[in-house]
Amino acid sequence: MRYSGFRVIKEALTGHKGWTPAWRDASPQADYDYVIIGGGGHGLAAAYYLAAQFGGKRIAVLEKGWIGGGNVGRNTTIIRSNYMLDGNEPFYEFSLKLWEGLEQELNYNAMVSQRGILNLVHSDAQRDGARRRGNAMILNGSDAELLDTEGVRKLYPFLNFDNARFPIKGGLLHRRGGTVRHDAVAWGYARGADQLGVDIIQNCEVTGFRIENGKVKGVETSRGYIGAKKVASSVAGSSSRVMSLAGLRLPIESHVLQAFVSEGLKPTIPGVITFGAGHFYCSQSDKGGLVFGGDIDGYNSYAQRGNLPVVEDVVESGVALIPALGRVRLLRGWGGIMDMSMDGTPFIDRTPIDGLYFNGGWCYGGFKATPAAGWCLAHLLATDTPHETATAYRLDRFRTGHIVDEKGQGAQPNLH
Amino acid sequence: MTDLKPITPLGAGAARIHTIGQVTISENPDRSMASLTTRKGKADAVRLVAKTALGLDLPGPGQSTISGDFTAWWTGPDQWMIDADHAQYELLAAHIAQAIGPVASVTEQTDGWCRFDLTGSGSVALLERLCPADVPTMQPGQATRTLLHHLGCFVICSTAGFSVLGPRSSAGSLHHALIEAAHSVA
Amino acid sequence: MSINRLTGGLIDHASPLQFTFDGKTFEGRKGDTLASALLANDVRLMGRSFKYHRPRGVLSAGSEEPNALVELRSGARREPNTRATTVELFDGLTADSQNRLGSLKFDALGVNDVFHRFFAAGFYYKTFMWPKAFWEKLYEPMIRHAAGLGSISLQDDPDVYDKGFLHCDLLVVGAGPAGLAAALTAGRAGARVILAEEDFLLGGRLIADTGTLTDMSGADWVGTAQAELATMDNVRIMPRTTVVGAYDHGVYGAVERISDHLAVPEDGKPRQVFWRIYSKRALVCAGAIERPIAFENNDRPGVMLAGAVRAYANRWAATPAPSVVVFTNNDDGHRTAADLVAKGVSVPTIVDTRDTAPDMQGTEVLAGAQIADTKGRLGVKSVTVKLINGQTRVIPCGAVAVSGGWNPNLGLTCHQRGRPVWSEKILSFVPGGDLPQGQSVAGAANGETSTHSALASGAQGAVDALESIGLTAQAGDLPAAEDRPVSVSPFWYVQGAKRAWVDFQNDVTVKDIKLSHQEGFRSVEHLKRYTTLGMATDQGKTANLTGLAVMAELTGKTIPETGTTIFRPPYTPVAMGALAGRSVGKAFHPTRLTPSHHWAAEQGAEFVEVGNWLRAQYFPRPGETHWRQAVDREVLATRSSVGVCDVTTLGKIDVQGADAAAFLNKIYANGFAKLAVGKVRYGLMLREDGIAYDDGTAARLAEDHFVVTTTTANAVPVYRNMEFARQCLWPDLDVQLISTTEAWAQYAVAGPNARKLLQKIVDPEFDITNDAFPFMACGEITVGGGLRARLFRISFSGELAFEIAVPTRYGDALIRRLMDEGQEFDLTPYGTEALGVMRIEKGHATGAELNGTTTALNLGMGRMVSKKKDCIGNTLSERDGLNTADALALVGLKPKGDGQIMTGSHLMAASGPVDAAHDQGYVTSAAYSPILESSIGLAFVKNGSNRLGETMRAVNPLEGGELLVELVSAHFVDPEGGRLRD
Amino acid sequence: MIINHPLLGPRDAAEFVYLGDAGLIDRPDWQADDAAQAFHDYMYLRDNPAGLHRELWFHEQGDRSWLVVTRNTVTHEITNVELARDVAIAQGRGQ
Repeated sequence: MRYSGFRVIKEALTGHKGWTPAWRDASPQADYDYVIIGGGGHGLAAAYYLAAQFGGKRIAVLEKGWIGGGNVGRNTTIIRSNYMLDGNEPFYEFSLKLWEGLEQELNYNAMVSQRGILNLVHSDAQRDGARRRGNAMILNGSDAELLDTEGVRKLYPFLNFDNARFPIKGGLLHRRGGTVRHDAVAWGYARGADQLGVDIIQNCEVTGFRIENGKVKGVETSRGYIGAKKVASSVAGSSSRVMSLAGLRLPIESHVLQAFVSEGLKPTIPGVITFGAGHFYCSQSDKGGLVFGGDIDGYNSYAQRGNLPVVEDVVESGVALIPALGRVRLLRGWGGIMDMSMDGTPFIDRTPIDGLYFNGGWCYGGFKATPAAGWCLAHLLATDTPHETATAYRLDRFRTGHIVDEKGQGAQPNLH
Repeated sequence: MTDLKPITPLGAGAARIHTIGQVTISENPDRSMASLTTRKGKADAVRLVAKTALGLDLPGPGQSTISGDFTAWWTGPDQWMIDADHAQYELLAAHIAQAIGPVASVTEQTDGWCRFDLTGSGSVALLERLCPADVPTMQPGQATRTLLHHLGCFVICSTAGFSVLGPRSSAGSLHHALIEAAHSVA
Repeated sequence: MSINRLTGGLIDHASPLQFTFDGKTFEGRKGDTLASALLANDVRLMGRSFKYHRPRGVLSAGSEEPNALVELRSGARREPNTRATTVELFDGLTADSQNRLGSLKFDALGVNDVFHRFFAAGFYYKTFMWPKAFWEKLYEPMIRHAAGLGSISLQDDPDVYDKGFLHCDLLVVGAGPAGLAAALTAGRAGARVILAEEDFLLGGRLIADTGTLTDMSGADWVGTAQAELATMDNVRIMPRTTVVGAYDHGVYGAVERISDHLAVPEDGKPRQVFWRIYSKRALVCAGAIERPIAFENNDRPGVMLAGAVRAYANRWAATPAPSVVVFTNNDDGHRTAADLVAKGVSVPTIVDTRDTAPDMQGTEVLAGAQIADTKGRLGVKSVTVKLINGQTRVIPCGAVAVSGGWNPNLGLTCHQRGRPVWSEKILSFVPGGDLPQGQSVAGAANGETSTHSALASGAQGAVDALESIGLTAQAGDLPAAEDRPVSVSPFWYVQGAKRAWVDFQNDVTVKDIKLSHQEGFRSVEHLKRYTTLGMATDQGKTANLTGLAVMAELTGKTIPETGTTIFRPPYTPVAMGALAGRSVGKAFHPTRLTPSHHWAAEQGAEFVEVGNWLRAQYFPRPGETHWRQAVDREVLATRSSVGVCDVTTLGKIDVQGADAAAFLNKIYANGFAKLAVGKVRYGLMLREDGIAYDDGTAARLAEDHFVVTTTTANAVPVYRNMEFARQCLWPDLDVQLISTTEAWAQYAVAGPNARKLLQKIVDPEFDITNDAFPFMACGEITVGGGLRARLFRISFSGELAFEIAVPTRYGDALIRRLMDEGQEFDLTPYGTEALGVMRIEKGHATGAELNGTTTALNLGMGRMVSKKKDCIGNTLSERDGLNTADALALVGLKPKGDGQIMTGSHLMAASGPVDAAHDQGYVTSAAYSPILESSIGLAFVKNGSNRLGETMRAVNPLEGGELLVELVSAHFVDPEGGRLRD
Repeated sequence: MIINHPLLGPRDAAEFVYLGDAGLIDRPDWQADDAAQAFHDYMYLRDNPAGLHRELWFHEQGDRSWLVVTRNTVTHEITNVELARDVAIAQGRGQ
């Protein structure tokens, strides 16, 4: 079924009787060409592009719960292409370009909204860093502007300019960055993939891999064995757990990242702001809630919930940056589990097991990567070669020393 | 004797004292401090010589003791802070090192810290607004290190009241936090 | 006063309070909430709904309120989305309705309701896509302006907030019958108890209902219990305190509203305190929340929860209308009817969905009946009842009291993702077995619906909780109280309704849930997200279960098979100010001041934040109009005579022990074992992954005593990592560490006259001539007549230089003495800017170069990494990828001709494309060198050390610049190092 | 979270800094033939279980002890806390 304004009007006038499920609730078949483990944004996008761009057939997405229930459904909805390193920026720029055409591609309004992202700087050293990054962005075909204090004030006059512990000295503005209605991304890709024949199988947990002579044959699941020529794991947060079923150890730790939303407010914050002197980033959803987050809790966790010190740390930064927030109420917090990699950079790569592929290690930047990660994983699955924008995302880079460490924190996952 | 004039952690010639509601906050620049850490395998020797040479019973975790001119509190495994009157023991670290000998490492800490003494019935309520330590149950002779307005501080309970020791460079911020909390509970 | 003000209750009829709502002045009573006062004044219409802008009135009498949200107070203190049901009335209170275009009665956005059928669940995912550009330009701005609830002032919040920390054996959450019984039991046993109550009065249902406890009214019994608790030093009673979150290991977050019942906080007092409560055990006695029944137009002002109507009548002496119809599926609805009648409120009819509804003396009970519709644009005027025989009857009334049964208040029990379990007895979820560690539940929160069972379970809950931590308590005698059984039938919504609201605040109707099911969004999570059910500011406290019941019916499953209702912290929304506490504004982080700060401020220095430190950036002199003038002067003065700079911020770690040298040999990449006593050495630390980490010096004061310096930024982590190495990696070494960063004031004295100046203040018995105290010497000396000091002959500027340290309290006096004694040399204080210029002139790396991605090889220090010993980072630094032929190398840059090198520029070949594919490196640091009279820079360039002399372009497309530069040695000034050895 | 410090009793985890897998105590021998591989595994392939995890915490705002905490990463329940130095010595470090 094609969605359109006309269709909405027609259904409204006829009692909404014509709407059909956005995707089939498929049951597993005996075997597939491709099995993608994980019905999150990345897995669904990979299935969609595999079918839409690479002619893939007989594709299944296996989800242990309900699709979109992982990190695509619990994040701060930000999209951006403002990375600095060669290994990263082309990939994220590719992703941003895919976002820019997503609704038309999927016939689903995911509310991609390029409201602009402003990274504030509070020192000369930060401005120098912003300049290096901004230049890298432009050299990679993205957009960036360096604002001075007055430029920031024009956009956000209510920031703390007069009584700040760390004065705002400017900011790096990335106008094409913005936000997306996160759940709709999963649903849009699911609907798109379903229409191309992909089986989306919910409540189907992978419990093991069948591997013979170093080659994957299929997966054991809570709904029985499913054979597959190629299997990809795309289960950020649970990567170590799932890949350990295949006997693999990963350079990843699982950490909890909390995010928060305020009560609904009339339009207050037009774009996305990130504080440079504390852990706080914030935007406002179309519904009116301020959506914000900060740093990960910092300890290994699979618990999807965090603790007070980080809640307070994030809010302290928020009120320090925007003193008017003192009277705004925090409505709800939640936690998602992040694949924190050892250099803060993801993996889209083959594994030592033939036919088994891995997409993970997205730290807390996986949402914005969704379209490109899906595309690049599809590319890898279809061609067995990495997509040109994802060549740095190799699993063996720590062995070879080709590290991609955007923050310069080294092998300390909770600092990335 | 040097003619260079010291200043207090809050940056003045004389210590500052405020009484707000039921609590008095006094800057106390009149203490010398030195850390005492046992050399590897010398814990027993250090305890013995501390007792014989200084009269000090080195306390266990969470505790402080007073013996004669010295107060000692536990700061870590095999490590204590010793404190004494500054006028009498300006060279406290040298004094301790001399007395203890090569079984311990002694380091001058006098000016690493600022110290605020809290007296009055409002002290507990004040500290409840600032630090996660279980202050209401602290008894004289207990000492702990904890977080206080983002600063790692010692909180020491004595018969006179409480003392809060924080990093000297942040004396102004720590003092400000204490004053504000005092107003809150006044 | 209006006909809606009754007699009695717990308000003070003799204390009138004036307040305004939407500009109109009303009178309430002390003890009122804003909601009760408005009802007493015959105001039912209090707000507009989120999506359809339907007129809405108050639904509840507590924090579960979805409808009556107002903007409280005005100006910078305006608080949007404030529940009128929880606002304690004070004299002069002002409140305004919100989310309306025009007046509350004539909201222009009410047009949304006319077109409601176009706004079904998820409609926005299916449209607004054409033309593409219109989403951001037209559709989305339109949606955003219509959405949202209240608005904030965007002015700085004028109030302050505190945080606090409390410890207890038993935290009792809620002071209703269960909570009070628990607190009494635990308090009498001598346990440390915190009794937290959200309301400003203790008692919960005991002060909202009319039942007695033995021979006392509920309120009187609460009074005696409270009085007894108040005598116990071991019990802390905290009214106006909402426990909002259950965190790991018995930690709870709670908000105490210190000043919200006042017009403005008292001087110096916080508005609220956010308490972190450390509990050994917690007993949740948070009561239950009544659930509505969904029926056609059930959202009109005047349609309320029955228990709330009862509470308004009994406690607040207010009724929403003189005539109230009761609609119920359980016996509790009949209690409301009885209480209303007793208060003189007319109850024309009880509509009971059960065929076997009990009778009530003097009041008509329509058994097996349902409410089919309501009428009244801005408030209920009548209900249409569908009788058991299928006929309908219209009954005029001003309010409907609805009871669909009671849901245990699960909030805190599932904050750690515990799943509640279904109870057939009360037709609701009750707390499950996987409660947060140390938590138990009692009273209505645990499904104990009678007063007797609440009291008993509270007391027993306290006994059990204390027993588990080794304390003994006795449940004691409990007052006699009602112990009625539950009688409730599963009735969730009236069939056939066109628009029956489930989630009032987010405007989710039964039909929306059906549409969600039809489109495949059937899991609870999908249902929530697709319809927004339960996503409003009340987290669906009154909505979630009904939503599940509707979905269960559609899927043919039971409710527990369909899903559960879980809640996330906070239990009720929390002002961000409270979570921030005092860590805002200038106090966001502590400020660290250097020993010379006060002196520097007197000199008019400009300061700059370096981490938490404030450092003097430069010292402008009269007549200097640009910072560069000051910096150039400071550099030239230092290089030509002598300058002084406060370098106290560098980390200083005291390292002692017989194995101190062996330990440093492992910490640093270069060798330290053979450093002589009285000598200093530059040291480079690597991370274990082989990347350069930090640099500094280590001075050997004695065979077993070193002082290690770190960079300002890394002082804390380096000390931490050294402790890791000491405790975890090499526990056999005899080495002790302690920070002395703050204990010593340290100044760099640099320039050709540095020695001459120091000789004036160093006590004469210490020889600091070049022979006695050569480059890289160190020693303990005295200055100013016997003051202990440390002297290090090290140089960051490249000049003849010393660093001198004295106990911090003397730092102020030392800088003043130096300035006095330095007059003859025109001693010039310099700040971080001049320091930066001079280090770039010398090619010294700082954080800009040791940026966490560069190796010793990149920095030109590859040969310092000793291959003959084990040290942190040695092995992994040898990986191929870190040692490629075109690895980045640190070089100097000079512009070809005039021009300013900009840090952050990227380096491209002198000609050819400018893009990422041709990127050859980047500029890490740049400055104007007054000595060279040129802009200079440092950069990492691929294979740079073999390309000196090459011309490249430093491109800065961000700011539109491009500059031809020559790659040169990074050592611009005195490359042979003659000056520092003078 | 509350960490029950073996010397100081229950302390708020906010006083601590987290490092990670306690396997970081087992620093390989730099002179072994497989040192490159061993250091790679040591540094990058850490335990990341959904369940019991032995991990290093540093009591930065306390007594500056490194601790080995055994914690369930699914429930956050802490079942054992040891001084890391004792663990290191027991594992034979520094022999």
